[in-house]
Formats: sequence, C-alpha cells, structure tokens
Amino acid sequence: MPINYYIFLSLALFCIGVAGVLTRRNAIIIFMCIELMLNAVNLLLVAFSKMHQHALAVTNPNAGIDGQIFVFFIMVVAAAEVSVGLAIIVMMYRNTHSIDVNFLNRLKH
Amino acid sequence: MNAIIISALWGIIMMFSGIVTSKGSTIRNVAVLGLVLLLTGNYLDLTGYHFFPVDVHKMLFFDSFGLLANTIIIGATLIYVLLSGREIENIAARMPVAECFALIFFVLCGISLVTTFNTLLMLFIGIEIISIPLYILTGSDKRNLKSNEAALKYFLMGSFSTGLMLLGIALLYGASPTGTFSIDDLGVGKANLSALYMSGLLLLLVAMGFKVSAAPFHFWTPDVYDGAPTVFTSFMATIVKAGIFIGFIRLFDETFGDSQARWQLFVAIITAVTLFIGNITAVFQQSVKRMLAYSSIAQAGFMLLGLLSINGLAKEGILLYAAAYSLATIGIFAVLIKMKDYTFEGFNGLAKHHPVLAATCTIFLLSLAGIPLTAGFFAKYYMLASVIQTGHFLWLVIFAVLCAAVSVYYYFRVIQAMYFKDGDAQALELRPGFKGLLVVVAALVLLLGVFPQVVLDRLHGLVYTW
Amino acid sequence: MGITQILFWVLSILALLSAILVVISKNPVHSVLWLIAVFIAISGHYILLNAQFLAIVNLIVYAGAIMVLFLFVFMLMNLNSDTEPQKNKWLKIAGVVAGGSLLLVLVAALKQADMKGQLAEMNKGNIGLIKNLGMVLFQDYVVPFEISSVLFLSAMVGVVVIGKKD
Amino acid sequence: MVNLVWLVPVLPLAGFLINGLFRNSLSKGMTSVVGCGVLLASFILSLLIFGQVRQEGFEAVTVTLFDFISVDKLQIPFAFQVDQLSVLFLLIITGVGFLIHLYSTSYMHEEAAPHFARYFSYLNLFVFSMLLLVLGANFVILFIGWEGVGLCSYLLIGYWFKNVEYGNAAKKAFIMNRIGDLGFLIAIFWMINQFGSVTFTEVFGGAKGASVGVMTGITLLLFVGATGKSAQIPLYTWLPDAMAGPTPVSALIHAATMVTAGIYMIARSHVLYSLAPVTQTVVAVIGLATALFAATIALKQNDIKKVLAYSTVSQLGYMFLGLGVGGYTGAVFHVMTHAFFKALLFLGAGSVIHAMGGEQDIRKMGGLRKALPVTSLTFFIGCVAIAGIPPFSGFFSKDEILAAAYARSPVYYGIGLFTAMLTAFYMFRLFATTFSGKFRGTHEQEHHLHESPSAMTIPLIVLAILAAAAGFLGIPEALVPHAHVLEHFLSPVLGGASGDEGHGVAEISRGTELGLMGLSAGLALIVSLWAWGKFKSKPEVGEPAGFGKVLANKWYVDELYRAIITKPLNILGKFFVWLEKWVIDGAVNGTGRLIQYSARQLRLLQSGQVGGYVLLMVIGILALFLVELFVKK
Amino acid sequence: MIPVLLIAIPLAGGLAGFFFKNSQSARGWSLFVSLLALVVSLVGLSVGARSPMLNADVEWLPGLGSRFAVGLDGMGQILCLLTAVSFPVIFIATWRNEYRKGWNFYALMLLSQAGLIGVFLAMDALLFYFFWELALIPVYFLCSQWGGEKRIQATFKFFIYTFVGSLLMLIAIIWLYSHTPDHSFSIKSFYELRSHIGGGEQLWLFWLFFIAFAIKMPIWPLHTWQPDAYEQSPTATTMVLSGVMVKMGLFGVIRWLAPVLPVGTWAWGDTASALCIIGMIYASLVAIQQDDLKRLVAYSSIAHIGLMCLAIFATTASGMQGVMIQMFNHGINIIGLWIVIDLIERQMGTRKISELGGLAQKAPALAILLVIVALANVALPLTNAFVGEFLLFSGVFSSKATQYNVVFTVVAGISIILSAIYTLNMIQRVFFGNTNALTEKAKDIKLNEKVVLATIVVLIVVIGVYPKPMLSLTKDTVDMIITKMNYKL
Repeated sequence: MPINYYIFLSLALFCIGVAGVLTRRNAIIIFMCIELMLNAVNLLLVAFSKMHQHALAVTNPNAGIDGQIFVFFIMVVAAAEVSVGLAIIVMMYRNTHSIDVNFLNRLKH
Repeated sequence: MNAIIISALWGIIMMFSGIVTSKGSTIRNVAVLGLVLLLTGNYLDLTGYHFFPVDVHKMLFFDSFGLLANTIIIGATLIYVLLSGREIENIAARMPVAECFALIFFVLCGISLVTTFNTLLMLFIGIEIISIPLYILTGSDKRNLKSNEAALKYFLMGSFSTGLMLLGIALLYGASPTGTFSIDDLGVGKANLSALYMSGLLLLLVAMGFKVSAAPFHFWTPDVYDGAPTVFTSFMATIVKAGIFIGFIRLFDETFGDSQARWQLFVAIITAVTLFIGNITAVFQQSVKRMLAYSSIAQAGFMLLGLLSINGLAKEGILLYAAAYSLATIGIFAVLIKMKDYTFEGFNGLAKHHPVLAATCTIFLLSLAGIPLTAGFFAKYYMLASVIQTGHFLWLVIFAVLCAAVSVYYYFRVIQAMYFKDGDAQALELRPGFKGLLVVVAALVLLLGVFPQVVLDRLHGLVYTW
Repeated sequence: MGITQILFWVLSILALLSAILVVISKNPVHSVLWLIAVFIAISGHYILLNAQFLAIVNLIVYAGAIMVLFLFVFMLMNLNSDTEPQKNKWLKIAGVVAGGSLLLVLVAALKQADMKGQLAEMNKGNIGLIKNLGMVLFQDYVVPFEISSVLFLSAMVGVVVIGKKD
Repeated sequence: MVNLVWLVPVLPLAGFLINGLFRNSLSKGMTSVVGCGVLLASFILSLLIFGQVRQEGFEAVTVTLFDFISVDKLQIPFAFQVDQLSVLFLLIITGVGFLIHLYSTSYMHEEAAPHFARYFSYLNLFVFSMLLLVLGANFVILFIGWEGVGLCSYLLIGYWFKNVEYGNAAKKAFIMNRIGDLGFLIAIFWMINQFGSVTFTEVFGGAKGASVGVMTGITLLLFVGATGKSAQIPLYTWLPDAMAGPTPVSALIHAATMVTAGIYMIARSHVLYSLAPVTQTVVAVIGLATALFAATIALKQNDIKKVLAYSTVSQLGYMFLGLGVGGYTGAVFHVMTHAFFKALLFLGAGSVIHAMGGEQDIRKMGGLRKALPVTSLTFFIGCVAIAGIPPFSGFFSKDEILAAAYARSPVYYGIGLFTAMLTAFYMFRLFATTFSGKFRGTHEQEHHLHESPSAMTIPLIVLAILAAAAGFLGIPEALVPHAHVLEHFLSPVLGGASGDEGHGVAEISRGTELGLMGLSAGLALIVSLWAWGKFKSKPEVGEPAGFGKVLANKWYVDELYRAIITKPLNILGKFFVWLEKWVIDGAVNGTGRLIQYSARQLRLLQSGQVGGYVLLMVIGILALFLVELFVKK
Repeated sequence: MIPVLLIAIPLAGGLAGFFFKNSQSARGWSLFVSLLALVVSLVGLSVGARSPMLNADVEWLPGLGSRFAVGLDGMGQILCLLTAVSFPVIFIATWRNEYRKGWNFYALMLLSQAGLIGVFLAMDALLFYFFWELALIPVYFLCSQWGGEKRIQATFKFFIYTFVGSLLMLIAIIWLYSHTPDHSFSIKSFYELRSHIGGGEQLWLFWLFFIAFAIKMPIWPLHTWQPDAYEQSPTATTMVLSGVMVKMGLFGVIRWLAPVLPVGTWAWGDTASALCIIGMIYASLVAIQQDDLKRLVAYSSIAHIGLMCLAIFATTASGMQGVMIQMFNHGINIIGLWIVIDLIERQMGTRKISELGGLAQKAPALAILLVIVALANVALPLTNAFVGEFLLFSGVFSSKATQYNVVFTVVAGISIILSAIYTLNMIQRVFFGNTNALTEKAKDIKLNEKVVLATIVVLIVVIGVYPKPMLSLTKDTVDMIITKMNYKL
C-alpha cells in the first residue's frame, strides 16, 4: 500500500482531532479528541515502520521495529496522562460542578 | 546517568518519607539531603565517576554540556528548596508535602533525561515525565479554583502540544534513512524526503516552543503561572524552563544542526514575536506575579536568540543564561511569596520596612533587566554576541535590544514602588536564615556579573571540548 | 484491488467517519462510543500492517481500559445527553476552518515529498510479533522501559495528591 | 624703560583688585587715592616711555610677557607692542583717564563707600582693558582688551543697578558690541587660517601676498567689529542709551577712549585696509552717513547728555570718514582732539547736572552762566572747539579730515562740511539753551545752584586748555610747512604725509586747501553765531512737531530694530518652545504611550479561553507552514 | 597603579558609605574620600606622562578577550581632574543641604564618581561599557529618590533614553569585537580595526555609537530628557550630570568613535555637525524663553556642548585642543552656576526668574561671583571659556573635513550673541533691579559657598589667563586622535 495513503489518512484523523479540540467545550470530549490525535500518530508510526522494513529489510531484519516500540511507549504515556487528566477534571468538577472549558476564565489578560 | 537514577530513587524515598513522618521540616531536610546527593552525584558524573555502569544503547548521551546543565539546574533547585521549600506547607491545609517533593524529584529526573537524550523517544519520555508532575503541582491547591483552572488549562494544552510533538516525531521517523529515532541518524535526511523532514522539524519546533512558552504558543504561560501556587510557579518558571531549553538547544544542535540554514528564519520569527509579545504585554500588568510570567516569556525570547545561532558562544551563553535567569527569578519569587499583596501597589515602600528584601529584590530585577555588574548582563551579552557572530539577523539583535529597553520599564516599576513610592508593604514573617540566604543569592548574582569567569572558564573548556 | 486494499479503504472510511462523529455528536457518551469505533478501525489497520501485538494492545488498553475510564467518569458526572451548551457559532466555524486548513497545509507540505515506491508492506514481515518486539524492548529499549516506570510513579503520586480527600 | 611698559596696564589692574576686594573696608578717601594714584602713576610711566619713543629712529618694541595660547602651529604670545601710535593712545588714556578719575572723586561723592569703591574698581578695570587694547601686539590681545572695555562699559552703564532702565541700556550696549565682536572674531579666525598668525607684524607682512578678496573680507569683518565698538551705523543705537551711566563714565568711555577703539584698530591695521579699496569706500560711506545721521538727531535732543552722545556718534563718523579716505593721521588726530573737547563737554555737562541736582533736560535750565562761571567758560571752549572754529583744536583735526575727503571726492567734502555746520548749530543750541537766557527750573533747584568743587573744576580747566591748544600739534602743511608734529611723530607707523598707500592729502594744491579751510571756518563761525542768537533769547521748550518729531525720536530706529530683529527672535523662540513640548518631546513620550496602548491591546489576546488559545496556536502553526511553503527557497 | 586607585577609592568609599547611620558623618566621609581622589589625581598629573604608574592592565575575562585595562592619557588626566575637582566642590557647596537617609545619598554619589572616572580611564571597550552603566545607575537612584515632585517620571525617561542608547552602543561594540583579528576588546585592537572593516559597515556602525553618545551629550533632537532631568534632580546630582556626565558623550566620540570609525565619522561629519548647529541655535533661543533658572542653564549647556561636538567633527588640532580644555571649563563653570542657583532656591524657595530680582543689593558677594561665572559662561576673554571657545571656533573655521566650515562658524557664532542675551537677562532679572517681597529677606552667602565659588572663580581666571599647562597636557592625545581620524590612512 503506498505510504502516502497512510500519511494522509492519519493526517486527516489528526486534523479531525484538532478540529474537535477547537470546537468542543466539554473538557472530556476535548481530551478524547486529543487521544484521537495520538492514535492518528500511532497509525502513522506503524505505517512508517512498515515502510522502513520494506526498504531496509535486506540489511537489517528488524528494520523499522523502533516505530512500533515507540507506539508502545505512546500508549504508556497516554495511559498515564489519562489517569492524571481525568483526576484533574474530576477535581475541577468537584469544585465547580461543570467541566465546561468556557467557564475557565478567572485567569485572563 | 547518576542524576537520573538518584533523582528517581530519591523521589520514591520522598514518597515513603511522607508515610514515616508528617513533619514538614523533616521532609524538607530529607529533600535537601537528596538534592545535595544529587548535586554531588551529577558533579562526579561530570568528572568521570559513573556509579551505575548501565548500557544505555545510545538512548542517552552524557556529554559535559548536558551534565553541566544538570549541575546548574540541580543547584538552582537546591537554592529554590532552601529559599521557598517551607512555603509548600502553607499552600493549603494538610498539604501532602512529601508527595510534592517526590514530584519535584521526578521532574528533575525528567530534566536530566531531556538534557542528555540521544533519541527522540527519550526526549518525548523526558518531556512527559516533566509535564505530568507539573500538571499536578499546578493543581495542588485543590480548593483554589484558580489553581484548578490553571491545572486543567495546562493539562489540556500540554497534551495537545504532546500530540503535535508526536506527529512531528512520526514525520521525522518517516524521514529517517535508517528507520530509527536516534538523533545521530536523523541529521542527514535524504533529499527526497526533505518535506517530511521539514514538517516534522517545524512541528517539533512548535511543540518545544510551547514548552518554553515561545509566542505564539505561550498562551498557557500567564494563566498557569498566575494560577499555580506561587512556590510552584517559581519552580516552573525557572528550573523547568531552563531544563527544557537545554533540551531544545540540544535537539536543534544535534539533530537539525546541519540544516540550520533551513530553519533559522522560523526561529528568528518566533524569537521576534516572543520578545515583542512578552515585553509589551508585561508593561500593562497589575500583579507582579503575572508580570513575572510575561517577563519569563520575554526572557525565553532572549534565550531563543541562542537557539537561533547555535555556536560555542550560544551554548556557553545558554548555560549562563539559565543560571542567571533562574537565580534571579527564584530570588524574586522567594520575595514575592512573602508578600501579602501581589500587586505593584503591594510593594510600595517596601524599602522602608524591609530594606534587605528590597535591596536583594532590586539586584535580582537589575539582573533580569540585564544591567551590567549583574549576571543578567553577561547572559544577554552572550545571546547578542552569538547572533552577531553569525553575521546575519542584525535586525533581530537591534529589535531584541529595544525590547530589553522596554523590559526595563516594567522591572523598574517594582523598584520604583519599593523605593520611591510611599506605602506600607506587608510581608509575612521573615526568618533571619531566609534573609541571609537571599543576600547570598544576590551576592552570587553580582559575582556572576563581575567575574562570570568563575563559571565561564568551565563552560568554555567543556563546551568547546564537546 | 486485492482483499487488503478493500479492507484498507473500508477501515479508513470507517475510521474517518466515526472520528467525525466523535467530534460532532451531541451526547458525550455517543462520542465515547464513536471513539471506540475509531480505535477498532485503527486496530484493524494494525492487523493489516501485520502489527498484531499493537492491534491487541490498542484494543485492550485504549478501547478497553481507557475508554471505559472515560465512560466511567461520564457516568460519575451523569452529564449524559446534550448538557453541553452550544459554543458560539463563529468559534465553531473558526475551529473547523482552522482544522481543515491545517490538514490542507500539512498535505500540501507533504505532497512535495515524492514517496513513489515507498510502500508500507501489508500483512507480511514479522517485526510486529510479540516475540521480536519483546526481544527489542527488553534489550535495546530496556532503559526507556524502566524510565517509563518513573512516569507511572509520578502519575500515581499525582493522582494521590489530587484525589486524596482532605 | 620701554620694557617696563607692562606696568602701565598692571597698575590699574592692581587698583581694580584693591578697590574691588577691599571695597567694604576701604574708606572713600583711600579708594580715591588708590583709584587716582594708579592712574597718575601709569600716566607718568607713559610720559617716560613717550620720552623714549619720541626720539628719532625709534623702532617699535615688542614686549612678550608669556605664552598665551600655543596650539600646533598657532602661537599667540601675551605680548605688548610699543610704538608711536600705542604711546599716543597711552598718553590720551592715562592722561584723560586720570583727570576723569580725579573728577569722579567728588562727582560720585554721594555714593556709599562700597559702591564708591566698586565704581573706582570698575573704572580702573576699564583703563586696564583699554591699555591692553592699545598695547596688544597681536589681534587676540587687542580683542581681549576690546571685549574687556565692552564689559566695563556694561558694568558702568549698569552701575546704578537698581534702575531697570539702566540695566537694559547696559545689556543693549553689551549685546550690540557682541554682534560687532563676532565679526572681529571671525576676522581673526580668517587671519589664522590665512597667515597662521595673529601678530601684527606677521599679519601685515603676509598681507601683501594675500588676494584682494581675502583682504576685503577680513577688513570688512574687522570693520563690523569697529561699527559695534565705535557706534557706527547700523550698531550705533547703544551709545545714546549708554548715557545712563554716571557722567564721568560717559566722558571717559563713551567719548574719550573706548568708542575710539574702532578707529585705533583700523589705524593699527591700515596696511590691510590700504590693500582693500572696496572696504575703504565702505568705511568712508558708513562714517559719513553716521556723521550726518547722528548730527540730524542731535538737532532735536533736549537731554544734555543725549545731545553730546549723538555728537560723539557723529564725530566718530567723521573719524571713520578720515580713515576711509586714507587720512589715518587726521583720524587719529581727531581722536585726540575729540578726546579732549568731548571729555571736557561731558564733564561740563556733569558739572551742570551736579549743580541742577540730577536734572538733565536743558529745557529746564538756562542762564546758568552766572551760577557756574568756570563750567560755562570751559564748556564754551569745548563748543567752540567741536564746532571747528579756528584756532581751537577741533578746527585743525576736522579740517585735516575734510581735506583728505575732498581729495578723495568733493561729495564727501560737501556732506562733511554740512555735517560740520550741523555740529556747530546743535552745539551752540545746547550752549545757549543751557547757559544763557533766564533760569527755567524749579525754585529749590535755583537755590541749589552752585559751582562745582575744585576736584571737578580743575580737570575742566586742564581739558579746556588742551582742547584749545591741542590743535597746534597738527598745523596743516598749507599754513606752516613741516609744522604737523603729530603726523611727523606717527609717520613710522602710519606712513608720512606724502604717505605711500593711497594717502590723499598731498594731492590737493595748497590754494584749494586754504580755500577749503577758510570756507569751513567761516561757515562754522556763522552757523554758531546764528544758533546762539536764535536760542539764547527764546529756546524751544515745546514738544517738537512734524519732521522735528521724527528727529526727536531718532528716526524711530530703535523701534525699527525691535520690529525686525527682537520680535521675530522672540516669536521664533516661542515657536521652538512649542516645538519642544509637542513635537520633539512629544515624539519621545508618544513612543512611551504607544507601547502602553499596544500593551493594553495585546492583553486582550489573553482571553482566558482554552479554545481561543489553541486556535491561536494552530494559526501560528499554519503561518509557519505557509512560510515554509511559499516564502523560503 | 594610579588609575586603579582613582577608581577604587570612590568605589570603596561609596560602598562603605552605605553603612553609615547618620548623614553628618557620611557627609564628612564622602568629602574626605573625594578629596583623597583629588589628591591621587593630582599625583597622577605630577608623575609625568611616561610614567608606568599611569597604566594598569590585569586579567579580567580571558574567555571574552576583555581585560581590566585602565590608563591615564592626557584626555583621561584632564577629565579625571575635572571629576576629582567637581565632587569635593559639590560636597562643600551642598554641605548645608539635608537629605533623608543622607548616607545613601553620599554613598551613591561616590559610586557614580567611581563610574565616571572608570569611563574616562577604561582602555577596554567592554570595561568602558561597564563603567558607562555603573555611572548611570547611581544617578538614577539619586534623582528618583531625592529629586523634585515630578522626579520619578523625569528620571525614568532619562534612564530609558540613555539605556536605549547604551544598548545600541553595546551592539556596535560586540560587532567590532567579533571583527577584531585577535578577538579582543582592547582599544588597540579597536584602533587597528579601521583596516579590517569597510566603509559600508562604518556607515551604520557610526550611528549605533553616535546615538548613544548624542543622547548623553545631548545633541538635538535627542536632548529632551535633559531639561526635565536637571530640573527634577537634586542640585548636587544635577551638578554631576551637567558638570561631568555630559562629558562622557564627548569623551566617547573622541576616544571610541572618531578614531575607530574614521570613515563613518568623516562621511557623517556634516550631518552630525548640522545637528549640533541646529541644537545650538535652537537651545539658545529656547533658553531665552525660559523662566526657570535650572531649565535655562540646562538649555545653555546644550548649546555649549553642541559647539564642542561640532569642533570634534571639524577634525583640526586646534579644535580638538579646544574640546579638551573646554570640557574642563564647561564642567567647572556650569557647576558654579548650579551652586548659585541652589543657593537662590534654598533661600528664596523658588527658581522662577520672574519672582526674583534685586538680589545684588542683598547678596553683593554672590552677585559678583555669579557675574564672573556667568561671564565665563559667555566666554569673555581672560576667562577659561574664552580660550576654549576661541580654539573651538578657529578649529571649526579652519576645518578641512567639511566645505561648510565658514557657514558653521558663522551660525555657531550667532549662538555666542544669543548666549550673551540670555545670560545677561538672567543676571539682570535676578540680581539687578529692585528687590521684591520675596528677595527682601535674602542674605549673602555663607563661608563654604564663598570658598567653593571663589575656588571656581580662581580656576576660571587662572585657566583663562594661562591655559598653557592644560593645553600641553592634552597635546599628545590630540595629535594621536587627529592622525587616527584621518580616514585616508
């Protein structure tokens, strides 16, 4: 499969995520959109890893594996982030029974 | 390696110290002990004593630049804890002090990763290890809505920038000829993939710019610094920012060094915008805390000059800048925390009631303004000199200088308030030890300003042997 | 047009559609579900790319654990259907436009790179298998692996700090 | 002896210091002793030097005291030059100076001791500077004296500093002199640039080599200086106002000595002038114009000192005419005689004012002859002398100038003669109105009338004798061959009678010269008698009308100057103040305000909305990529 | 040795001054210290130009190629003497002024003295820049702490203004430094640069330097900070500012601009000169309009400085000599004026000319001394300023560097007349005429003021009559500078 397809696919997903971040007000949804962006990147990485393998397999059987390892680490980080992020959101919700980012405007100028 | 491991381990120790005792002072002493250990450990690393002979598979590379940066940063942290550590207890009732210190140690661990990374993976993990604790620390004043808000904003935008960074890394990976993330291989991008390469580079520039609050990716900074508990603002604004900057320089020097001509313009643009927005916006602030937030943006703008012209001078300079800037800002925040009222009016007539506070604070402000005889001057000097040495971007230098003149405006507003305005500035109780330490730090700033050689000699040797 | 191609297209369209639905659906719970759909589609892609391990992990960790966490939080806050008042229209449009143009620009930038002959090879090659991954992970990548524990630790501590009732 | 010449100026300087520093402790007596003593001493000294100089074949001596300024090539020594010309002036200055000092001791007696001392110290300082002026061996020393006398005249005019009017007069004098001095200075710079030196001998030596253009420039600039100092058109207006000072001051500074500095300077540098015919013409024309102009004004003045002042201006014009037509000796001769009779007239006027208790308006006087015999007699002699009636001194000196003028062009002569008649007219108008007829003042003034004390009358008498007799020093060739002692004496400096450079007197035949003499003498006599007859019975006491008004108001020249110079300068200054506040400083403050404003606007970006922030970030990214796509490469 | 002492004495004295706890002793101490500095500078004059004691050069920042190099050449001597004379004079003259927390005041004064002397002695560009700022900072605090009611804004404007200038200069210095073959800040390598950098660079480098110096001097139109600053500062500081600090600008041009960038200096000479000329006329005319004594003197100072700067660009030996000696003269003369103004203000509580008058009756001694100083201010012969301005003008007139030399001389000459106008106006309206209610109770001056004014008057006359020693002192410097300014070399 030409790598371009994958590139554009994941870019599309990524940008949809960005658009989501920009358009939604619900903190959790925004966070989910960010997760979407991460997954887009994951997909891209895997695609590239396969591309590298295709290109370099002759010299190095394990060529391109780093990409997949990286994806693995991204998932790790994502998990950690989710835990912290949700914790913060919940804390926020506890104090101001709302997770609407538009109400986050005590700090400005 | 010493720094990374010690800090990680000591972080755990701090966690458990929380279980053993709940006396703030004890915990703080443990932390101080740990920092001293860390400092010595890292310094020994620098001089060639590696405690942990680990094969890092070229994931990390311990050069003198990174280690020296670590030393400076850890030293700054030590001063920071000594000056303001006590304040952590006062943030809120039943504050989990031990955990906070643990997080601080983890951040240090992350910083020492960022300063010595050798693959983008390590950079990424390091950045995350730095960020996640910071989200927490920002929100650690749980009942305070501002703190909450700051935490959430920081978190959302931080993870957004993480997304950008990852996309950049992915593109670079695609461009990498050997299919690895090692920055040694990334340098030589194959010509036909240069589009991938450039896009990845730009995205990384954006992501890192976000972390060091370079405009137009700085928007989180004022709100987060303003909302976070002042102790942690001080920590974020100085130590963390310096650490990430070292990583930033390292990334662009090692990875993208040989395509400098391609990206210099972008850095120049970002620098100009940062300087402009940072300095101008700071002019019209009412709260000193928020002013300092903007000033930290402005200072970042100056450091970006070093990124623009990566050369010997720039590397020496960025270290000196990190030291000078951190010292001065930590000092000011230490004073700020003691103030009842964070607005400029709150400082009126401070000189009358607390001459020592006012005097030291003045020195710190002068240093930030880059007045000669203070460390800040040489920091700025190096940045300007490094750019002038490249022979291009003279317009940027002149622009930077004009911005520096503007910066004098808001820094001196504080001095004017302290010395020339009448009022009764309220400050919380001050221990003599605190004052003493403050004076020592001020003296250090002056020393660096008159004989920067004491550090420069080392820098010079190390940076050029690197 | 082999079976893989067809699958590729199907999965891609599925992913994109459900991604869009994630963004536009009023009800948060629905967006969660659509997000899970996206993950599944992406896992499908992994399988096509013969990265079985990641495909599984993606399903388990993301679709399984993380999304459940999200749902859980939603339930906890019981803001199910459109409690989210509408953001003002212009900002929405601006957001969409910005996202779209970002895509445009990125694509434009990457189109220049001619990737002719650069194929992501499908359903063959064994680097995606647990065995190889494990080998590499625990030999070359042991340091980051260990370090990431620090990440988890800090996250843990963080959650404690934040969540501890006071 | 000659080498002691430095003592001549130093003595007055000492007097100045003593009187100045100890003015609070010295008694009036002491002050006057010191003040006059130093003058007497230096007068005697000058006499001795004169004795040495007058011997045949005396060569000019330069006495160098020390090195004043020396910058790479330029050497300016602090040196004095003793020759016939300077010695002549030495005698006039110290001699007349001494008499006037003596006179002042009693004239100023009402002043309190400190102010008395101040007066004398100023006076001494003046003499010192004047001596510097005439002794200087180079233009810079000359200039030092030049400005020094200006300063002293400023101080003395403003001597009664309580009176704002006097202060203004002093200021006017100083500033107008300054304008002239600027010309002088530039001339000096030009010389330095041209000859690399300012020493007389070297400059005159080099002059031959220089182009006519340069010479004309330098001499014209020097003349500008002279017009300032010697009150010529257009810078003459300060002199009449300068009468604000005490009368002896007017006598010494504004009649006898300082105002003649210009003549001295030009006579001194006649070598240069002879090389610049254009300048000579200019000098002559200006001089003549001034003479006529001032004389017309003098016709209608009623303040006794003002009349004398304008007559001074007019006489000075005469001298310049002499210089302009190359009659240097004549000019110097007239300087001398004028010093005598004008000093005499002023002192006489002073004595009158003294007697009238400060009254200066001649319309309130009259018939003072009885009360002030000595004064009136000496004053009469003065009038006769200045009117140019033989055999009094004025006749000879004036006549020499007229002769020279005739030689150059009859027009000069005609105007000059007319002016002489005007002079005779207003002088006798003055004399008649003041001394004859009956008294027109108040009663207590009438009581108060008395002849002045001997300290005042003696100088009058001495000066009267000089004014009467001095003329015989310069008996024209036409009458008695080789009797022109002065010319003979000065010839080493100014060149002989049959002088070399463009000297005109010799060209006219003896017959014409005698004719001219007769004419002028006769006319002068007639006019004088007419004037006396006209005014002794019915002096004009009413306000003048018609053209007389114009004259009485000095042709409205002061008003004119105010309109075309003072006002515009003020307006310009005000405009600059406005410019300063609103444009230049406004720009500076504007920058500050601009920054403030932009700060207030930029803050709004920090909306507090996460969405907004991210949007801006994305836009930033877009911008970067657009740059990458379109700008670079 | 001597230069180090000259800097170290006031520096140490100043730092020590902070620890005094009452003004009187601090005052005595500062006077003592300043006198000590004066003695040292006199020693410096006595040892002879070739003496090794006049130079010191120690390692400072080897990494940066900057050394702590200080030296006393003719120009340094004359300016150090000025500084060293001024400060005792100032301290004595303002002896009776009371300052809140006086010890800080005197300490800061001494610090600024150290900075000033450092500027005049520095033989290393970076060191020069250091002292340049060091002299500025104390003055900033002095003015905004002890100044008039609008002090904070005025001083702040002054500070930012000069700071912008000096930063631009810093850029130029770094740029030159990076082009020196031996990567050194030493003045020698800077003087050798002429062969390494083309005319093109010099054209813009010139302005980076000149703006800094022009602001300091100040040259029209960068002068607007000055009147406000002078008006608002405490008089002692105003004396420092106008007597000594403005010389930094001229000094900078002579030592660091003209010889280093001869081509730039030559190319922009006419432009700069034109600015000076405009400034002279402009300032004089504005001065005539002033009613505030301080502002009047401020503007007259602008005019005088303009003349000196003009003479620098004339590039003639006599002109340069004039600048040298005139820097000294202007310093002491203007300090004399300030002393008088300070006296008047302290007695009458006002500086408004219109509210004064007739002081000569009440304070004859003051009147006489002022008149002499004022006459020096209008450059009357036998006063020091005459020598200076004579040389300046003849230098300008005989300048080969410009073809407008005559025009410049004449127009500048007009300012002499104008200066006479405003000076005499001032004398007359303040001292002559009749007293009014305010000036009735005026008293004559006290001993200390008499002493300092007399000292100044003596200096004025002595230098005016016998300037030779001064002139010969700076001869070598002048010749060196003039040769270096020859851009054809």
